[in-house]
Amino acid sequence: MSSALVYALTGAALFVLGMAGLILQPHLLRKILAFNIMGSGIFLMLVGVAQRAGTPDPVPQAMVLTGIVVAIAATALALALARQLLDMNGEMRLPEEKTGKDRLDV
Amino acid sequence: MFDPMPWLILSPLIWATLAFVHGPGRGGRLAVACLILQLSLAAILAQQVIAGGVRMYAVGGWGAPLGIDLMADGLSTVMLLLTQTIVLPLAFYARAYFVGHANSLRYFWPLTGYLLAAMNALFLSSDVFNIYVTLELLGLAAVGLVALVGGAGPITAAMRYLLATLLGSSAYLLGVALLYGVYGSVSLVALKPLIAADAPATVSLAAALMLLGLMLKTALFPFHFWLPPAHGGAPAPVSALLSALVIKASFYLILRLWFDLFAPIVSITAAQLLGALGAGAILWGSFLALRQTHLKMLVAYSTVAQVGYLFLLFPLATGMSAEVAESAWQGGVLQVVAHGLAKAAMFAAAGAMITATGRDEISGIAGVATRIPLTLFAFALAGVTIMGLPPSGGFAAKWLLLGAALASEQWWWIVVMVVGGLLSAAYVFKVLRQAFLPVEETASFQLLPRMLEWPILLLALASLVLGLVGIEVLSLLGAA
Amino acid sequence: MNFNETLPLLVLLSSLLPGLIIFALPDERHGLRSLINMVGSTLQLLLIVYMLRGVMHGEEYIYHFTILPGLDLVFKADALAMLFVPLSAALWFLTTLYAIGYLEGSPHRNRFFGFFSLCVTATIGVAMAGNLFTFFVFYELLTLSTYPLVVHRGTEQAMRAGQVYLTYTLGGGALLLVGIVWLYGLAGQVEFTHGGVLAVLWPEYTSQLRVIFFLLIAGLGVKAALVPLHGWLPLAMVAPAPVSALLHAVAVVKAGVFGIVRVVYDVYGVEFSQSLHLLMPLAVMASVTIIWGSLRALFQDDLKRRLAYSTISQVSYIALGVAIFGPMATVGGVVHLVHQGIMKITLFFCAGNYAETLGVHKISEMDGVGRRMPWTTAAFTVGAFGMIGLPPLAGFISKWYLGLGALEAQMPWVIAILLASSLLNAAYFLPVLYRAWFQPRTEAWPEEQIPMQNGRETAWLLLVPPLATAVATMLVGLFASSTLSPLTWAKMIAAREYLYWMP
Amino acid sequence: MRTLLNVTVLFLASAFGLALGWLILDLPVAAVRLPEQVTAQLEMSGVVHPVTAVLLNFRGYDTLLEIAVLLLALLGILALPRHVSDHQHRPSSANPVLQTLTRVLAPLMLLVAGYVLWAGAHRPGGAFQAGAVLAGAGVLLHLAGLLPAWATPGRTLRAGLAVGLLVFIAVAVALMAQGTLLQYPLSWAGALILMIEASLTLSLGLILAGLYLVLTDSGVQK
Amino acid sequence: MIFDLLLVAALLWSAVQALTTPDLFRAVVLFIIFGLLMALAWARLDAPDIALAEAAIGAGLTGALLLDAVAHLHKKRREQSP
Repeated sequence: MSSALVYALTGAALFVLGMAGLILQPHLLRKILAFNIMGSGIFLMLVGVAQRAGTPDPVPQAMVLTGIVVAIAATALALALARQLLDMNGEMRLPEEKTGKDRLDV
Repeated sequence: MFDPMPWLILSPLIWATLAFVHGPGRGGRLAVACLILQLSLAAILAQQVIAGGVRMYAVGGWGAPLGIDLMADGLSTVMLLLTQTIVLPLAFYARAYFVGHANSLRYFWPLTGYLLAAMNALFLSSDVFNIYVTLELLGLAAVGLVALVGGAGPITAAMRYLLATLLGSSAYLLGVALLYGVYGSVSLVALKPLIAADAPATVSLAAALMLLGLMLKTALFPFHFWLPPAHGGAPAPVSALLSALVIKASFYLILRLWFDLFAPIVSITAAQLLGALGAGAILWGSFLALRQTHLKMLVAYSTVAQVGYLFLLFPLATGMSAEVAESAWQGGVLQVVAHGLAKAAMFAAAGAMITATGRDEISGIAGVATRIPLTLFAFALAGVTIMGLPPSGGFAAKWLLLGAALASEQWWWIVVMVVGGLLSAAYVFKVLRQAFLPVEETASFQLLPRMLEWPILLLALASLVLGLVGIEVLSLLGAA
Repeated sequence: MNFNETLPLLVLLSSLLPGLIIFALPDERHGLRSLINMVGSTLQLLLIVYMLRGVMHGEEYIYHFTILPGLDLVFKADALAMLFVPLSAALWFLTTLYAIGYLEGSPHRNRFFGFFSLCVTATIGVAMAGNLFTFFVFYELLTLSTYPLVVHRGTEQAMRAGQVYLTYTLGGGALLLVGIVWLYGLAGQVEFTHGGVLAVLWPEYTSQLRVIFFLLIAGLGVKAALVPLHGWLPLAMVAPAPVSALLHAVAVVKAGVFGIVRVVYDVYGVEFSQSLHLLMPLAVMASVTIIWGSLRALFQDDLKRRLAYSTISQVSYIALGVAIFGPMATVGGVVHLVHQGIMKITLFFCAGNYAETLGVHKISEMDGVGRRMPWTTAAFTVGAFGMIGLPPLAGFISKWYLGLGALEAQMPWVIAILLASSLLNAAYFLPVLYRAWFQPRTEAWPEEQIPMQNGRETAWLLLVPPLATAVATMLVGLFASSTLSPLTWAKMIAAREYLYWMP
Repeated sequence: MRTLLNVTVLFLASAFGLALGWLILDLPVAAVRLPEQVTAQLEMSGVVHPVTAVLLNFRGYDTLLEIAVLLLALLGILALPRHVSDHQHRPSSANPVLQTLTRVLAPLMLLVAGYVLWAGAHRPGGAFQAGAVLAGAGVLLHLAGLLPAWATPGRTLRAGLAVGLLVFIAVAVALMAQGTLLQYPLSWAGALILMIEASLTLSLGLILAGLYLVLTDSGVQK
Repeated sequence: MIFDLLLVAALLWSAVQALTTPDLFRAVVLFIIFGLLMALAWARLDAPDIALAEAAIGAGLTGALLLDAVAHLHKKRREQSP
């Protein structure tokens, strides 16, 4: 197994972690973190699988560069919305997920 | 020969960016001018496709798989034409609408421009990674538009919408990554001959991921949770754009993938499952629409239900005889077009009624029949399409779908369609009957500008006339 | 496109365009609106007379328009269509006159007359439809355009009636649609043809054809108010009188039963239907409806409700005529299409006159109304006698041929039904007439809105239409054997449907 | 209810992850070999570094749309209904040491950005990285209290935000006059790409810094 | 290879921690660490361009945005609590 494939497997694990976090974590900031981790997982997967033979492939690398920029764009917009919700509702959660499980982080 | 394809993408990009530089609230006039241009471009493209079949355009001159190709076939041209046809009247409508709602105008025009650029680029793209970028452009623009009004409700809706759409595009991107891993290419043209019935299981997984992600973006039951608050809470021109077009973009992509790229590996079981979800959407969405007390929420739930009809296409067209499949395919696409036109008219009309009466509950629109009959008439005409009554476009679509269901002896879809049609009649008339009720003379009522009412009627009439010229749309769709 | 092809379209446009123009008019342009209405309806009558002449001379008026592959809109003026079209056009003309008088001073008249014209357009479309699909298009348009008329008053009762009306008719429409799509799948484009077109599918698809027949009749039976699908009709009489008149005489109910005629004669073919054993159940259903409607009518005190139940009963005569195999019954059924229309509209006009002039809605309030309004009551009497079937009025002709048909088909029980029904007709009409003519008036009228003027009992516009239709009721009976009478026309139709029969 | 959801999602996610991992261990050799094609066409692209060649030439269209995505995100944030603070928001605890440090660092970062941009043509680096460095400088300046947050960008600033995209589009359109969208003539390719990258660097720096500078000042209309 | 495995373990650990640690500030710091580790991983995958971009954008700028959001959150909480 090449080291690229190790990274691809890590990517799969990160994707799963991120997806579970995105769905299950009620706090919006954590959802945003989870989204970024999920994205990183996909990027690792993309490059790792493409380079499984060991040679670098510039095409997926360029795609990942694009993906990183898209991810920060989405993250920034999500944060802006989350901050608005905090200012209006006093909480960074969606109303249906106000379980109040961990009041610590508002 | 002049090629309209790149211009259809560049034009909205340019006017959106210029509108942004120009500042908040600006850009409406430029948008309308460019939209007229885009509509002509789409018409030219349609003529070229009818005359010469599928058109390819190699961006950068490289050609797939190294470069990115644009492709216009019958389906994408129908979608392009539909998009420009809906957006142009909506642009006129929006100009009139935001006169009375100036505080939520802000960057409406640039956001709409990018939204439109994303859709046009999506319809023309034949590269799955490029499509991912257009999906993100589309999603972020749509979320920005939903958030325009501000306030806890719409911002929450926008947030939920953003999370849903990001999850959807992530799943899609993972599918793209797997496809690249298996075949080393992301071009539809290069991938298509490589995918055969004996493709590795990874390809099936990629297909499932991409389709699931897109279903989430299309708000197919049970992934519809994000749609009603987002579409119901946005300003009326935005609701119209989102319900009529944005969800259709991801549905278009599902069609592309299902019938083009993954055709050799899709199974009848999966098709029946999609159909079952569609049936669930029709019944559950209509039921909830019937229970709404707010006008725009009713229309939004109607979208949830109507999306269901689109997915009946899959069990009717997968694994059936060529004739049945073609009829179902044509019916499904006609339903996309008819619902787009009708739902744009319906949301626009709802916005006009709410503007006129100053109330957003259904019970508040009493007396609309006498005060703004033109708008109500447009709403009713659009309702005819939604109910699938003749001679509307919705009826033509239903006719073809029913025919396919009968010919393939899948009677259960017939029951769903008939019951769905009756339920939709129930919720459409729930609004209409209210409009006919007398209202106290004292109720305040705002007169509407003419430019707010006529575009609605135009859209509604288009959805109706579609039923009579359906054959033209089908001939464009079938151009190969 | 030559003139003969455009003619059916022109007929449709002559009522559609006035409707659309009226929608766009401001509500207070009464004069202009009435003018547009009358011009449209006169023009339509002229076009139809021209077409009638043509059809008699063997001209064909067919218009084709393809909207989807294998799906055409077809308008065709064949003999059956040309029985129904003149009836609709003539009664539209009279009803418009009547409605102008009736609605004097009430609000939202634009809306009313706009939808009224749409409703007539739909009826004409139903009449001239050349295939099942076209028929369906206008059948549904009829539903949509009559709904605003039913709920026109905007009262709670009207809204409820509207809801029931929609539930029934849209449900029926859905069944009809499924039946039609199914049939198109089996047989392709089903164009209406004398003698039917489906016999070629025998014997392979026999059971499917039976199910389709059931779907079609169930769908059509809702509008035709066949028991047990009739529940909407008595409620829908909350609509203003001109609407009830048109609804009961030509528009909705007739569209349903006309559809049954088309399905049996021009789609399945009456001989093929008989060989599939489809006619007998239909005959039974029609007979039950005839008796049930008459029985219910007996117990209504509200005059319009009594007339509504009477409609349920009378319309089924047409269905009965269709369901009895044999040319005589066909003549009786088809001719009743016209006769029932003329008679029933007379009765509704008169009921409207009582209500509008004196505020009389109930039969128990009708004592002495004959002295106060002799002309109206005379017209009412002619209509009622016609319904009972007294010779030489219109109703007699229909019942006579139905009876002959029953004998011809060796179904003597039908004679019993006819007799019983006529007795019941008499039982629910004669007391009304007795009260009107012979009971003296002891108290004031409930609400006298139009006082006597120069010996004229009510407004001109309210008086002329019922008198005209009452005279027509007598004329079609008296001159039944003339070449232009509905009876002659019905015989011609029967001759084309039964390939072996000469009148 | 919540627990049930947790368990279900976690179970499904792990099952999916295992399936995914298992499947990618067993992949056939890819039918299309893009790296070879990139190498073969590299000298036609006008740059030497393959990733830059893909990013700005072979798949330059992706990048064009991606810049639009980034600009759109900022636009979406600016379009939110926000209150405009009267006083320009500066961090109050502006540390003099940090300020001095920043005054030295900022020009240096500008220089680094220029180098990274220029280097992109033949080795790792390019507009994105250079833009990120620029943005970093902006954030640092803000943190040092030397740069106010952006309440509402004026027209000049908006023009700066959009210039990268506009130049990119302008080049694309100009190239179309003699053929195809984004088809660089060989002799000009290098220069054109550098021009695009330069304007992109400016815009990317501004946008990325803007994401921070707008957000940090954001609040809701009361 | 051992370095790769260690790096992968660290990546997974920081990701899990960032998602589950109760303290938000800590979570964000862990996320920044995660981003820097990702940059290392990209370098190991012969992708120096991505490594640069990840360090600058993924860890740097995203981190800054998130930290600023957490600061904003704390400020709000202080405003709310008295």
